[in-house]
Amino acid sequence: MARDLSVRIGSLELPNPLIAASGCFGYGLEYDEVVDLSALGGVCVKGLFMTEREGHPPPRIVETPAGMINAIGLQGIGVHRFVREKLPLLRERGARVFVNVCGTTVDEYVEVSKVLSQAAGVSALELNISCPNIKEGGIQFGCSLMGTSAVVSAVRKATHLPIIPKLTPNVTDVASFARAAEDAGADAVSLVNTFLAMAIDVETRRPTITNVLGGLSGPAIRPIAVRMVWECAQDVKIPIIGMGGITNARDTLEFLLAGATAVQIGTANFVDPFVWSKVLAGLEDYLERHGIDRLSDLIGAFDPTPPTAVHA
Amino acid sequence: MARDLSVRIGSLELPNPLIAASGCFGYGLEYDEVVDLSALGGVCVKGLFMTEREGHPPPRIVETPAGMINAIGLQGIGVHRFVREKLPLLRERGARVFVNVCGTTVDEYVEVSKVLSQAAGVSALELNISCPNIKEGGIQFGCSLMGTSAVVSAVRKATHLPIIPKLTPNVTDVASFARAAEDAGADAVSLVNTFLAMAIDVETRRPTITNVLGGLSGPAIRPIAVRMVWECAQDVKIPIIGMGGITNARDTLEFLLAGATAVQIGTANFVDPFVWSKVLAGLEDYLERHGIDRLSDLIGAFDPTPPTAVHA
Amino acid sequence: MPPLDVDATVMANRRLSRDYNVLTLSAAEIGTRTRAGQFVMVRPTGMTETLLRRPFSVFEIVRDARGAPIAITILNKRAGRTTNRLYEAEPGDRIACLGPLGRPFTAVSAPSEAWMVAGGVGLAPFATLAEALAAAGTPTTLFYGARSGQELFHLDFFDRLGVTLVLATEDGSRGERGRVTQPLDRALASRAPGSTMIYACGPEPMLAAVAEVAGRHQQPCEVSVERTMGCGMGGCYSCVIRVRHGAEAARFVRSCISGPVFDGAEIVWD
Amino acid sequence: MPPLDVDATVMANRRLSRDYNVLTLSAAEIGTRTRAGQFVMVRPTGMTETLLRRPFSVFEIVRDARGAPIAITILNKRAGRTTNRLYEAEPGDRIACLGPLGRPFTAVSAPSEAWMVAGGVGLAPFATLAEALAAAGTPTTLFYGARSGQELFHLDFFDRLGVTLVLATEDGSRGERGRVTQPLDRALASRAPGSTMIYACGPEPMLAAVAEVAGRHQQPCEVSVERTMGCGMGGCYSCVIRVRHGAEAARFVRSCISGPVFDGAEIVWD
Ligand SMILES: Cc1cc2nc3c(=O)[nH]c(=O)nc-3n(C[C@H](O)[C@H](O)[C@H](O)COP(=O)(O)OP(=O)(O)OC[C@H]3O[C@@H](n4cnc5c(N)ncnc54)[C@H](O)[C@@H]3O)c2cc1C
Ligand SMILES: Cc1cc2nc3c(=O)[nH]c(=O)nc-3n(C[C@H](O)[C@H](O)[C@H](O)COP(=O)(O)OP(=O)(O)OC[C@H]3O[C@@H](n4cnc5c(N)ncnc54)[C@H](O)[C@@H]3O)c2cc1C
Ligand SMILES: Cc1cc2nc3c(=O)[nH]c(=O)nc-3n(C[C@H](O)[C@H](O)[C@H](O)COP(=O)(O)O)c2cc1C
Ligand SMILES: Cc1cc2nc3c(=O)[nH]c(=O)nc-3n(C[C@H](O)[C@H](O)[C@H](O)COP(=O)(O)O)c2cc1C
Ligand code: FES
Ligand code: FES
Repeated sequence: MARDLSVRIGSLELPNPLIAASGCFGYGLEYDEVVDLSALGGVCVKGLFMTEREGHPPPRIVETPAGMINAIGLQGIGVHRFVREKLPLLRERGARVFVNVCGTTVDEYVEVSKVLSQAAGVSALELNISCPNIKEGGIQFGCSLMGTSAVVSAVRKATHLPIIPKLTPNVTDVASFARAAEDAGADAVSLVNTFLAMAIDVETRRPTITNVLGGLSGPAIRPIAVRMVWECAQDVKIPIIGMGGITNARDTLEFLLAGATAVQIGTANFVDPFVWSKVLAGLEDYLERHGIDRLSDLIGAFDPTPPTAVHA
Repeated sequence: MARDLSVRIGSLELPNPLIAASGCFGYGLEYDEVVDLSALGGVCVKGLFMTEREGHPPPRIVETPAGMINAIGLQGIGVHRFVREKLPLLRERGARVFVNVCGTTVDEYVEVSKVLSQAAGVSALELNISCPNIKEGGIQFGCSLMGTSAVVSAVRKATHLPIIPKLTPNVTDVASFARAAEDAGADAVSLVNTFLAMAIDVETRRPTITNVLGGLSGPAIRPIAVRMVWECAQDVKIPIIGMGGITNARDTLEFLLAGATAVQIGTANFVDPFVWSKVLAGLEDYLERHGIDRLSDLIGAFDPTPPTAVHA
Repeated sequence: MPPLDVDATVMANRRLSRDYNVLTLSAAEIGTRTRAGQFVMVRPTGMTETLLRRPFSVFEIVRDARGAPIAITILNKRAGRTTNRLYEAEPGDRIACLGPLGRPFTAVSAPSEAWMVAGGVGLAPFATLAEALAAAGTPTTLFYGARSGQELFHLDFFDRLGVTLVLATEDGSRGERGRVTQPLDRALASRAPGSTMIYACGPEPMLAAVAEVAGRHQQPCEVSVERTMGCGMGGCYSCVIRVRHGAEAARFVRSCISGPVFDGAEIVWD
Repeated sequence: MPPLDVDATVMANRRLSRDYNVLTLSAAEIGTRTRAGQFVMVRPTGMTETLLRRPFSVFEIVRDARGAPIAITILNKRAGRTTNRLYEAEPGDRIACLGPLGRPFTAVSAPSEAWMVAGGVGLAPFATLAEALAAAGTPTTLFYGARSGQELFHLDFFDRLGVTLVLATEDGSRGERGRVTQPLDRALASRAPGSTMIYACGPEPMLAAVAEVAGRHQQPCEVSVERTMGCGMGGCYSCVIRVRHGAEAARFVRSCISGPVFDGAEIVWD
């Protein structure tokens, strides 16, 4: 029996809660041959500024226990080329396109958002105020409540599209940022972006990646990300898109139970680009085993009653 | 040829930089049969309040990818019983004893510190202002610059012993806390304590540990911890004791290169209580291979010059 | 004697059912030191899916013709990541094995009788205990309960040692249908108070029931508990259980060093 | 054709030296699709010490009597965690294998000659390329450099295909002492511009040198580069290399999808 996996983020209805995480799925078309893009809840494309960006010199990634550090530096083709070259193809394929919007100033976020609002085929704007890998913009907004409000309210005035600020985990109280975003008119929040991190090559005593610092993603961070989603879920009413180290249906459910309405998968897609259908099958199976008809019934269904110490 | 592994934390000379992390080595005596306590740089015992504490009901730990979450809740015998029952035995064994000092109020930190200052055989006080697992005290001081200053300066007035506030990683700017500690008279800082985290049993939809939230430790967090140590090392002059996911000599060197003068090992001791001699041998071997006489020459010796993208 | 960390080789893996297997590990030195009721902390070498070791009772001490230990076995039941891996282990695989750890059972001798009560994989500590009791000439009975007759293992072994067997299965496929505490309770009715040492290992609800039955019949009772353990050596405080000594207030004690064997009367069950 | 993810079984592991081995993987379908120069992203199943897959050239396509692919091999050189594991792999082990990926070499045919230049494990893509060239009847030479004669592998294979071999070793134990670019440079002196397609794979300094030599002699040149890859499919932007197309500004392109094979003249070397 088919179960209902659909979820709703404001006015957006997604067939299932799985969204490709920004920066982990190129512009989506790279995966055209192996993934039916229309079968995903959504595709969030790589962060875009107004103009092209070259990013950091390689090496840009290094593996760490159950995770990886990246400092890509937001290499990208800029919003205009995206709209011209990629968006029509994504539309053709029936993808629900989330665009990760970047800026070095509030104005740039607004400008990029305007361009995207005038283009056909964009489902939502994810405001990247949390990239740890660039000197200006990004995380500098995401680490200040005023910066967060400023970006969100400015973009709010400039677009009719759903806006989803993406929060950084590198703060003391992430829920306060979710509240600031909600108050400033966000339709949802997504979290977490990567954790600022570093790995040294002890043999050379030099960095492992050119930028020295980068962002940690992957299963290693999942327990912190789940905690943050749970904290935000208790504080805001708008939907939450959770992410950080999701590799399978179990992990997806952990985020949904903690209060996420949808999730993004990033690093795990590198390991297995066929992860999407496996997770969907796992979610179906869970609903089946537990006799639940609608996946959305599980959103926030975590019950904090302690487990027993006793193993049966 | 024997290499010099000794390091100096203020007035304290340690034969090597390896200190058993608080809460991961009981009161030290539990390991008496398998580890020569005098051969460690130091032994940091489980956090102590003025009085006994029962801690949280089990289950108290759960494993996560390359890490574990714990919410022990600072079960402990209180400072008086410690001084009476444990300290004399630790002294006999020649251990350099670091005591992890806890409090629910500034006064309690001062009281515990006073008791320990009057006892013989304590090398240093590590002020636990960063435990994520108790409702009052601990992290509430560690997450506010004023709280950090208040605890450190009050204890400073009450003791001649070296004081080492232990910083939480659950903040936006850890270096500002290191500075606050330095300004308030700390002799060193130690970091990181655990990351606030959570894991849900999706089959029962209930927590995996009774306290719901706990602290994440182990290799998973190492890249974030190394980054934080590096940030602090650039901002303060006092020595730094680094920790978070250290399992071997390579990991230890990563922290030293980033600017730590000594390190603590916690979770890895659970996996292998014989880890200490293995790490020491690994450090000797590294010095040998690199023709370096003194380990302390490597402290802060990280060179941020980018690596090449090219593999030879 | 201090525990050892042995990088043991899997010498044999005997699968008993779809869930249970017996692994023979080349950890002779640990075997030499082990007393009945003690455990080892185990981690398949190179297995990095999990970080921490897992506790297992020493099941058998395998000896050569002259009685010198040459290996130990563990009785493994699949429950999750490590136990699945141990089920699938092949001869030649390496398994890090730290032990022996913990407080053993207190063996009694005649005129006292020894009654062992095992539920499922709780059989594990009783092979070595039965040998110790047999060596001391103590009359011994094993009350052994499982889900079904197919999950009652190693009966020959106990038989050969002269242990009286009382069986119970949940599905009634062998022995009495239901809980093993039922025949235990009935049998105790005819025993003089203080005449019978009861040893129990199995799920905690069973242990609580056994402790209650023993108390009601005024028999001494030792139970071996299974709490989640992070280190097995007293380092982490993860494995606590609430215990009350005499008139003292109940408090959490570390079951890895104060146990896993406790006086059943002292445990405050959840 | 789209890449496949095959849960391949290790059919054989032939260790060639202390560092090199050839693994035969039951990934026939990938073999069918592979063109010379393409790669697979590989991860030993159940290996959780590392998270990401690692890129390997398809070395050989193993065929049955009727020429149908039945397996692929990879030529593996120990460099770290995954490559050590692949060195130690045993028949029966499972290895997830995603591919074929990337842009292949452009095969030329007579009157053009094909000169392949391999440094060390850079030999890997040239077995399949040599077969394709032999099938097209293209006169082919392999310039092959390694640390020592013991690390020159698979010479018979190329010999049988009629490939001319020019060898160089750093220690002079076989062929010319020194870099393989020396004989290459000398040999090109006698070739008409545009007459010789040069293919190179090996360490980047070697590739840069080959591209320079080729440019100087006005010969076309394709190089296969090895950048750290996170995904192999264009998803992560980790694998970039700076490339200049004609008059355009140089920019970072993803070597997994725009490469790994590039026009040597277009690469801006670090
Ligand atoms: C002193 C002692 C002796 C033991 N002796 C044996 C023995 O001889 N044979 C044997 O098969 N098992 C024994 N156990 C239980 C065994 O340790 C667990 O089954 C094992 O830790 C589960 O690990 P895992 O990686 O397979 O499961 P995980 O993947 O870690 O967890 C899977 C499930 O198992 C549960 N679990 C976690 N810890 C335990 C635990 N301590 N007991 C039961 N379930 C647990 C988890 O809650 C989870 O639901 C003993 C436990 C203790 C404390
Ligand atoms: C397109 C392509 C094809 C390749 N084909 C082959 C092949 O056929 N046979 C073969 O043996 N190797 C090949 N390589 C190199 C191989 O991918 C690396 O050796 C491997 O990724 C190292 O992984 P590891 O886990 O063993 O090392 P790690 O433990 O990850 O790292 C160990 C060391 O290897 C270095 N390293 C990391 N990535 C690479 C890399 N891409 N190349 C070289 N060194 C690296 C690290 O910097 C580190 O110093 C190829 C690489 C690419 C990009
Ligand atoms: C290589 C890489 C590139 C990324 N690029 C972006 C980006 O452009 N914009 C963004 O908001 N997040 C970016 N991220 C963060 C991811 O979208 C995601 O928040 C994070 O990786 C955590 O999820 P994961 O653990 O599933 O990967 C990137 C992550 C990785 C690993
Ligand atoms: C079970 C457990 C108990 C801990 N108890 C304490 C404690 O009492 N006081 C304290 O300051 N830190 C405590 N910590 C934190 C460790 O001292 C250390 O900061 C942290 O675990 C990171 O190091 P690691 O990754 O090497 O374990 C505890 C950690 C664990 C895992
Ligand atoms: S298991 Fe660590 S204290 Fe008992
Ligand atoms: S390896 Fe991910 S984009 Fe090339």
